[in-house]
Amino acid sequence: MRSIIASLLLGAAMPIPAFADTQKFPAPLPEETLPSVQQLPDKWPKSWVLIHDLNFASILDGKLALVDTHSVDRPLKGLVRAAQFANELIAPDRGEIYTAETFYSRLTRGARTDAITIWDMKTLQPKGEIILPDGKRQLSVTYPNVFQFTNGGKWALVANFTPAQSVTVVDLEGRKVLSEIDLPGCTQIYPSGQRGFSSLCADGSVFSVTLDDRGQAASSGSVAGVQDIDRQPLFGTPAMVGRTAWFVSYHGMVQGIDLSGPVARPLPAAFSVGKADGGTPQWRPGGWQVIASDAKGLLYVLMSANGKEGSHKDGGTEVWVVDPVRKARLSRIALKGQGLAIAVTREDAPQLIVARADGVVDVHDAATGAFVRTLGATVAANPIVITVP
Amino acid sequence: MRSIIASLLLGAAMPIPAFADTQKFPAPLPEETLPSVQQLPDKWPKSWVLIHDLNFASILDGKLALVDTHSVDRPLKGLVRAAQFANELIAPDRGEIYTAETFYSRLTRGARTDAITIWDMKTLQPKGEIILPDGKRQLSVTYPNVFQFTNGGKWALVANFTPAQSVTVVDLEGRKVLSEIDLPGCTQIYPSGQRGFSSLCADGSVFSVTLDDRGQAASSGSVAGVQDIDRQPLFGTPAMVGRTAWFVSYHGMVQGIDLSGPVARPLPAAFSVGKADGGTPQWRPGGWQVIASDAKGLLYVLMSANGKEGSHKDGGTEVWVVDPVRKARLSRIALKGQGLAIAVTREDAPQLIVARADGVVDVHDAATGAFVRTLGATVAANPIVITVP
Amino acid sequence: MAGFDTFTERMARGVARGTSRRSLLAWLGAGMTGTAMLPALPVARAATHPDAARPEMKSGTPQDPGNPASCDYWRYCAIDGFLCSCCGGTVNSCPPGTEMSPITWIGTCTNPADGRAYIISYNDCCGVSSCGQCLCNRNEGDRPQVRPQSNNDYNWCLGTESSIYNCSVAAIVGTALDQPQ
Amino acid sequence: MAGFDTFTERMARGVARGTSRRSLLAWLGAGMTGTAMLPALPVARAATHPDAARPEMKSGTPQDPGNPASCDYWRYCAIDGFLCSCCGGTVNSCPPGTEMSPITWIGTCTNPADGRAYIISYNDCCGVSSCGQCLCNRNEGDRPQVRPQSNNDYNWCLGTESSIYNCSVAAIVGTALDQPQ
Repeated sequence: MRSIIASLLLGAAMPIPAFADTQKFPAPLPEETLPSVQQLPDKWPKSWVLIHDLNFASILDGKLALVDTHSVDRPLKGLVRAAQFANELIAPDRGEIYTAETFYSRLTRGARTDAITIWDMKTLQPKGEIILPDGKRQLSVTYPNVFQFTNGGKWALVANFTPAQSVTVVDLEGRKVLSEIDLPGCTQIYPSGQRGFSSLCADGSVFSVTLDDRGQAASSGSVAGVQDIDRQPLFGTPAMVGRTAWFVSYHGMVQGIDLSGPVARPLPAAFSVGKADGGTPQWRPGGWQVIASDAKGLLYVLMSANGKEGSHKDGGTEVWVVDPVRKARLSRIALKGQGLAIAVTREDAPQLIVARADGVVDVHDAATGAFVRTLGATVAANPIVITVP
Repeated sequence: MRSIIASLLLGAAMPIPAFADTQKFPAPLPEETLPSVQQLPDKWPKSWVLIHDLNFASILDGKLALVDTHSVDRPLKGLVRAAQFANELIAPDRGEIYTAETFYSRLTRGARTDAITIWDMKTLQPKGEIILPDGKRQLSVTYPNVFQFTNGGKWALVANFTPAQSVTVVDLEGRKVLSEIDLPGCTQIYPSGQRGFSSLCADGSVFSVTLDDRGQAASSGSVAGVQDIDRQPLFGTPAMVGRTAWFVSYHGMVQGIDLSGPVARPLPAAFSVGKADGGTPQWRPGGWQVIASDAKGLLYVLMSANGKEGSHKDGGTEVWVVDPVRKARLSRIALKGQGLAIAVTREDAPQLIVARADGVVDVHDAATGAFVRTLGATVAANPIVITVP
Repeated sequence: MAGFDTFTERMARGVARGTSRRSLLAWLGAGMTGTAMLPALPVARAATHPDAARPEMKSGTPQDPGNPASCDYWRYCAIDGFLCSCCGGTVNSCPPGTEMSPITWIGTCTNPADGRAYIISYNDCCGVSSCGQCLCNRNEGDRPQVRPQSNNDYNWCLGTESSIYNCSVAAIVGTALDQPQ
Repeated sequence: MAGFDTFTERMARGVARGTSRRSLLAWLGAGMTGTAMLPALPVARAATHPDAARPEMKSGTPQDPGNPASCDYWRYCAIDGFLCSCCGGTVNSCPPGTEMSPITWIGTCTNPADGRAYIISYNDCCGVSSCGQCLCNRNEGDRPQVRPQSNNDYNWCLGTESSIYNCSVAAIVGTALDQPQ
């Protein structure tokens, strides 16, 4: 290769600086092998997370950033396409990432194609896709619960919004669409039972469907009065502890819903994340992904001291740790900036990951709340959802 | 409409502030008509320019910003898609903008389509497209001279680079591709003669082709020694004065090439834009679109005081005005920041438009050099080429 | 989906009951705070170009005070996106080259000049990529996606030729009839 | 294009003559300045996130000094794009999910540790959208597009499955044989 290159020698050769020490380094640096593409480990370490970059400035070009939260100098391990209000799922057992995306034949116009793309976790290369019919996939600022697994991870559920609401049932193993379930008045997908899902509805109820082996609706059930959308609305994204979804309201009330059975079962006795002084006017949950769980079942809630009507997406400067069994707040964690999304890793020493409004990602010790490191604003333009595989 | 809306009354009604004056305004503000899309004038004012936003952070989502350089509060009049290292042309007589673009069926992967999109100057809506065969369109940081008119504007020429070099001849009126001309060793397109083009070649020559009425090569000619690419390379983008292309070198030598005939004719006696004190080490042209002309035939050259090998794209802080007939510098214009691209409008009182490295667009009086106004960083993330229609 | 019709119909009826006019109006009285305090807007701050200081844009009438290029403008109390006023459109019209969504979300904002609560329609403009200017997110009256017409997180480019989002307008479509005093 | 063959062949021969080894080596001696001064990098500054301060990344060997996440690193004397070191790759390998371009542009950069001029291959990584991190543009030895192999403005994602640009590496592929003393 060298001789070929030498004949193309067109760059700027610099005079040798006075301080250069050819004696000290008698041999030149070796030639490097090309082409070369970085390899990922067979199994992602437990410190790695996926951070969704909505990329406001070009929403059609959203991305997932694979982030090593232990690394201050090389936190970004690679990017996965997440086009046009995409959503993502990870199946570590199959070594696959799934993105639900929307494309146009001419970038912004022309024929629309909705598809689930299947990516290899080790190479981040696409392995296949499943076309979603009729261009009706729900497009919104990234909510995890519009694309979810069911049936033990063998199927995926995709929310549709035209604004008519429905759910498309997809067989991931068979790589085909099975069915579409109408869902008038109900929103988002919370997998429930062995093969089914629940949704929250505009009348404040929770509605559950079970699916047969062809993906058709087999039975359903509804429980009224799960939330008061006017006075005590629940953030749509819960934290999962086992099969219990823990939702938090705009005012800091925590409501559990047991999703283990065929019909979602609201747990009795919602409780508050607690009060605190110094609010202007009061402390409330605030941000985008405001509640997270750890492996022990504790909940972490992102809190803003500027809580008021309309503050619920403004981000928070503290994380409050709550035990949903004891219904008590255990501690308050002060952040280094205004957090928008939080998650807790499943490491032996779990970390609290905070994606901030200014694009910075910070890492705290989840057990003590101590600030451990910052990754800087180095992985995403608009980090908005953190997925712990 | 009102009664329907009222039944959906879901927003937050605010208590009336103490200072509100219902007496002063006995009638509420009227209902506004929807849907509504802003209209453009039948003919763009001469103060309007197109600014190409390469959009580094999502190159596949490049844009053209239509900018009213007279307006400090509403400079951005609209955006036109310019996908993936696109190029643009404007035909005011036909009321059309042309973008040469590249698309993938899955945003970043899948089937590649290259096409010229035809946009209406009044509505900024697409009117049609011409598919370019074989996915070979040259992709590079925006150079105007890889997409040019010929044959009186009835045809367009598209540079290809695979890295084999060729030019695709397109009939814009007939909306079809006519031919492909091989162009080994030669780069960019400078329309020459009535129906043909010239290119600059790797041996320092200029090569010219005339086309027959089917777009096939009819004749050609070559002139050697137009530039010394090693020691005195010419920026690839010239300023046009009539059919003369004025090129400037990395070191500030100005070379004219007469493109009026079938074979490009280099003009004798290149001359310097001049010297100046205060260079570290010396004043040189610097930026991306570094040379512009006005209607009187004067040239404007963007100059950097930090000129040295490798500085040629770093931008400049002055514009030097040069008369290519007298081969003399007339004046120096101090800029408010580091300019990357310059252009001069064809208004009665022409304006010098400066797109800066920090995204700000400034406006100077071209005749006096006086700073007139800034448009702020309000039209493009990475303004890199300015087109005066 | 034949066997599913019965309970989806039942479901739809239930939802219709739940979102009755009465419950909505009741909610309107529920202790909202004023617009005097500026929203924190972290997302907007993060994404807006640091040099994007703009000269003031005027609405042109004293009864409609403020700067339609500023996130603080009174009509934007529940907006989420790029302000069309900065994108080639106006406060109530889309930029050339885009198409206005016929379906939208609704907010109620108080005009500080006349003290009236106006119903604001936040229509999205569609078919051109993100405008990229004047990103603004305010959420007074915004509710979770479970109540779509009060949620600004949906991409409301629905019923348009393209679902690609460009910017959002804030048009007056009425006054709130039963506004609290 | 039959009738055109003759003069394109002639043309190609002429070009081959013009870019002979002799002329290239002669050019190498033509008064280049040193690397000590930092490039101004306006484009890079404009596009990089303001909060993107990064901890130092080390190459790991004293003979290869500097920070591969910094635009000042010696190998980057003629690079244009996002540094793969910041994108999941390294100074000479592409991030996972991308494909390295087999065709590329070439620069010659002087290693400040051993004083040698190295030939650097700036391969692009392709198939994933703009990395968006560590945008860097330096142009020592960069020549206009008329000399493609010395021009960093081309998208060198050629001969790859996708032409979408992600980031650029700077790999050592040899030393300059006839370097000036």
